[in-house]
Amino acid sequence: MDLISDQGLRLDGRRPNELRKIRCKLGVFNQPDGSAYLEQGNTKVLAAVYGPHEIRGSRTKALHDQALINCQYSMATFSTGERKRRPRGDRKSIEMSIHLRQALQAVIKTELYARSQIDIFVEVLQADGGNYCTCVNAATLALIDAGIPITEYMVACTASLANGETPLVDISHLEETSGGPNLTVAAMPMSGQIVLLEMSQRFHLDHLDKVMKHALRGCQEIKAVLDKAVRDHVASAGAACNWEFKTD
Amino acid sequence: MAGMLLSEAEKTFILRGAESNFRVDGRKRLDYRPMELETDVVSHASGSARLRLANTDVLVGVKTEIDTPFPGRPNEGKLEFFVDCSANATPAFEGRGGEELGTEISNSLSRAYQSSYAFDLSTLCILPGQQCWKLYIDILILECGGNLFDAVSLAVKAALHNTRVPLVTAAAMDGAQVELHLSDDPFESKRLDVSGVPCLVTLCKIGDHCLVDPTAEEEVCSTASIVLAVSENAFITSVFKAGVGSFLPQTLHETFKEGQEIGIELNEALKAALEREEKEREDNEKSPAIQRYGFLK
Amino acid sequence: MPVDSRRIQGPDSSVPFMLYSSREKKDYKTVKSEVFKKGLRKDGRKWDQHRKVYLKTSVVTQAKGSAFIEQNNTKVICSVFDPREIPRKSDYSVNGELYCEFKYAPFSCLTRRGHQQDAEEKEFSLILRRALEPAVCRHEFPNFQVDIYALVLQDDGSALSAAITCASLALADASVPMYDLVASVTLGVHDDLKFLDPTAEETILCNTSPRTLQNHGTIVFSYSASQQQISEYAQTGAMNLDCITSAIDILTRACDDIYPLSQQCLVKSVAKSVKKKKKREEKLNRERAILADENEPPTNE
Amino acid sequence: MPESDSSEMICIPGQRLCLADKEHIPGCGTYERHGYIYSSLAGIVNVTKNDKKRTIEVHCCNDQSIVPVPGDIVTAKVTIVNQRFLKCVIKCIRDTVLSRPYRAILRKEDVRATEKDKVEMYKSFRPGDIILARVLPMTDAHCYQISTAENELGVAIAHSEAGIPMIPISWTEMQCPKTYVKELRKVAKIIPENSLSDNTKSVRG
Amino acid sequence: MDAQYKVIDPVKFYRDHLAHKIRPDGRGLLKFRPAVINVDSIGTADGSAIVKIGNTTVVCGVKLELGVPKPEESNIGWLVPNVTLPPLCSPRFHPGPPSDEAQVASNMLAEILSNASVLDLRALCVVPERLAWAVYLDAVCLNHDGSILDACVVAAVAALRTVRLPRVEHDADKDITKVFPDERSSLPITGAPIPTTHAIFEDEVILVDPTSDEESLASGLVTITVQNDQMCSVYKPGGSPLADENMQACLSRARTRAIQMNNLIEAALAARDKEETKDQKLIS
Repeated sequence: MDLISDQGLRLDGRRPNELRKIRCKLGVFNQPDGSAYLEQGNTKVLAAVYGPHEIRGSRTKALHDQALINCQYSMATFSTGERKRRPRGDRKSIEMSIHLRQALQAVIKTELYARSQIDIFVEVLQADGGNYCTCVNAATLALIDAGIPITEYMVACTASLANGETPLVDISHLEETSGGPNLTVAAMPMSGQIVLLEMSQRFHLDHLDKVMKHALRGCQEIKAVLDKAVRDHVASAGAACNWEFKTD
Repeated sequence: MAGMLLSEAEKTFILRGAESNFRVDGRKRLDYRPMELETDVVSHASGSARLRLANTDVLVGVKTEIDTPFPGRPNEGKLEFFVDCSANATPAFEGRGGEELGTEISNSLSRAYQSSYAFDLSTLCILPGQQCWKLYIDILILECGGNLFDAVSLAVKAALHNTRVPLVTAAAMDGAQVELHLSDDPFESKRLDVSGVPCLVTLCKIGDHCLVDPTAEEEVCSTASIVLAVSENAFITSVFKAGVGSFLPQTLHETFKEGQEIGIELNEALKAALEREEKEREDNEKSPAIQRYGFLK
Repeated sequence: MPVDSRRIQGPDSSVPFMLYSSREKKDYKTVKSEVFKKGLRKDGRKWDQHRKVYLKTSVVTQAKGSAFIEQNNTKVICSVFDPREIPRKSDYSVNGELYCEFKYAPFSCLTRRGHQQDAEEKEFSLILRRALEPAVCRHEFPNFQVDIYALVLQDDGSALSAAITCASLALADASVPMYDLVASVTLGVHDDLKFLDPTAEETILCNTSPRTLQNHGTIVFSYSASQQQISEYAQTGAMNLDCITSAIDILTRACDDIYPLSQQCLVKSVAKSVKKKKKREEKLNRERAILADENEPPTNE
Repeated sequence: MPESDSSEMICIPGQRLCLADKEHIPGCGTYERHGYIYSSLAGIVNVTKNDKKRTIEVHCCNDQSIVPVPGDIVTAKVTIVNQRFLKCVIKCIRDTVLSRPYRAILRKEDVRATEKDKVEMYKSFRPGDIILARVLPMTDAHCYQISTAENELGVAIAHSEAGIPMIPISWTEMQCPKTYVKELRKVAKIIPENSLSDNTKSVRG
Repeated sequence: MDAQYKVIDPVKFYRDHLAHKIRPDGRGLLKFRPAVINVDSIGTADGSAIVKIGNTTVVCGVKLELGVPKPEESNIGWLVPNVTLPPLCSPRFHPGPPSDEAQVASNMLAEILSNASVLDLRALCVVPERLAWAVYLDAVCLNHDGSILDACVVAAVAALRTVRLPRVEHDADKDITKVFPDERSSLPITGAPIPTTHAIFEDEVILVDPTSDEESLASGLVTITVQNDQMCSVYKPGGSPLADENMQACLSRARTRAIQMNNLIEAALAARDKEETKDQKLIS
């Protein structure tokens, strides 16, 4: 199957360097300290943040100099084409939870909350490729909504290579499964640092640079969208308290 | 709900409120909180609905699968409820923490749907004794603000109403093996009959009075509640008690009467809402963009 | 399905032989007319007649308290153990907890039951707990749980009700403080027919309904007669309000009849153990005297 | 009804015993509801008169299902001893034998009432010893804490290396009657059995 | 004080009793507890027996189902014996997967039944490779007071004796099976293995038919199974060594016991045929 048509368009009609439509909302729930809903195309994710609070369960887990970050990645049983038997607890979900924690730990100022715990729960409602990225982005929004200090945005994006040469950005489920290599990057776009990099399938080293660049540019673009959403959210929340804002 | 802490004064306040028919949030004893309902929100599912009842948020997806019927019931399809309590609702649900509550809800739903009047499983039969539809009704609880049973049952009924089962166009017999051909056309599908499907009504006993649609705080104050499954035409398809308390026979009689009336109203309101939504959709169909809010509202 | 390596396994799949029975399947009408003929049921009872209840306490010597109930062919045994620490619990609970387990023996039903608890058994365990909880003084054992196990040896309908009545007796036998005893009765409803304490066959009839709208189903009802408290009402099937209203009255009356049987059984068992205790004390005193005589010389050495 | 305290009256849970008023006080095995005293156990009614008050109690024939309550004297078997505390399992509460033992902890500072800082756990207890102890108020939800800081509390039965029950020779030492080896223990001053059984009888009435 | 004494120092408690050649339940060292056997008391089972040895109670029920034979042994049916020790029968057991003791007992029961070839499994095959009977035999303990294996095996044998197998027809071409529930015949049962458990206390005293307290205090256990005056299995899981002469004595006791038990089974079956037991309660 060709991932790119003769006209240079992808299966869903996007150009190779075009992101899917991003829509998001902060503060969708009342009970968590922070929550966010994010959809990137047909991938839809809810994230909730609880904390910082006292360590739940065994005290021995507490860290004396920083907060414990606890992540859980879970997928609704109806989120995939084929029904999932268990929403979480399988190997894939556990791996995702760990990756999520690793990425988010890099931006959260954990040293401010020694001996306490921050819970980040993400729930994939609909999966259509780039689940991990959408989860990272949603979790970032939820952390901001919860008012937990972070050094900067943590944004993730995927990229692939079509026909062995054209880099694709923000790949969908169909593109993910149709054989090309997948590169997942979680990065801090402002400082330009890469936090997590995961790659499946091999491709020639010559292409790495190109694909990476596309993925990072994707991160930049996503960051811009998220940033606007956060500003809008804060403005509308602040409007109720008669805050005055300068728009940029 | 676990982890909810109320002081004695708060409890007394709620108790007095129930007594004087003026609850903490200004409602009367038999008033519901406002609800928001939207169907067809998950594209991977054959039918779906999202219901938000004040702080309680439920998402239901129905998926269909072909299965073989139970040997003892060759003419019937299968229905399976699965409730997943997301950790988004409370950290206590992390891992397998919500399993107990989830099983309790799914059991109570399957009990309410057990009678063939509530849901006729024979409509899910494809080839008697060989092939049938299995409906997976997956319920995701995203936020708990009290009155889970009612919210879940309403969302499930809405999702079933929204469900489209693909049409079987042909079946080829190859020895004992059966091959089915399903229609690819998404518009060629079968709707389910949900006229008998019940809604659960929780009547929460606080002091000597019963009230409906309890908030999480009110649930903590209650010692016992009765959950009724009421269908459109006043049939009660299942009843069970929740909580640790007990009832005087007289109280139980009154509770049933109140519950039944409310159940009928609830069914009617749901039906009206679903019809209204469907009509709006049809009207919107002509315009290019169909607006679905989901969680963006 | 995962293989259970801890038990001896049979064939991958096997089916009850009655599925291939050469007997003709009876249609709905003949079944209905057979079950209720001329105002009498198959076993000769009237519709509102309960089966004879036989109760016995302290049948399991290894348990703290136990009871056995027999309603003709429905046989259930229950045992109760000393409070134990609640496993996997970190916070303090003011009230003790009841842990109930309801299980069918593999051979107790028409079709074979699995060794692991299935969904129905789990549901029944929950009903058992809800029926007993209001009757137990749970504040007397904070942070502990009392284990109650019910095993159905043979099910000919109304096994859950039998288990509730039996478990309440076993709790009293185990000297767990209780506000009141609990008696439980099942009612089967089918159209205009009502069956008190239905047999397995009657239960099946009550759980099926032709597509016309009519009352059908079963109600498990438990009641503490001296405190007049309904501790559980669990209904399946579809019924209208009139039917339920009359059912509650019938069931309350039926429980009023069963309750004294539990009481009598308990009084008898107390009287018996008082007598036994006296005898044992006398015997012990005698034995101790003998032992003391014989043990004296070695201690003097 | 229960006035005739000489004859035994059998009662069962939920049975109304008498009015609850200034004269009649619900004791153990009973509860009060709507102005009456009810029985919560199956057993025998027992009335104890004190001044003008009557305490209504119900005693059961077999051992009641009870859990340790602060202040109870318990019999326990030592399982683990270390420098700071010992772990044990409670086998009996007062006279009641438990079919399921409860775990308990005895901390170093609760071993004796005086010179608490000089207590050495290994010189007071060994695994396998049977001790008498008093239940302390609950602090930790997981485990009972007990104390032996009384003369009558401490090691009641201990075996020597040879496996022979030892005889107390002082309040800190026990001796094996066979090998004459002396071992250190926090010995309980045991009241002779005769007077003890008399006591229990008087409690039972 | 007796009960407290027993809990606090059970070994001494037993030593004192055994010194007087009497066990705490009043038995002599080599005395068996009275045994009661009742058959066919569970109507829902295709065959059943209830065995009481002293306080130990085991109910055994048989359920018949139809399945496919093993591919490697296509001409024999299935006998699936399992021992369940539910948490109901003793405070030692907790809910969840079967305890070690239950697993050992299940395996022992299966082994004894197959060693003694109680049931000819070929008779359970209907059509080789296609259809065979699966005989599910479940021994459920209701009251665990020692010598559980003795009771389980006796109950299993008695229950198998009561099973009546219906006639089956199988049309291999059309894959149609027909069962005639009204035409039944007995299972071909040959012989009855009877185990007898002994406990060894402090390396020297031998107790027969131990209670659960005695089992937990014993330094060794030995179970000897005898069938038709022949030894069919010995199970001695470690513990104290047993002198040869003692072993011989145990064997001869097991023989006598087997004859008694066999008579009891026959008597129970005869009593059922006379329908004397109709009004009897399962547990009285």
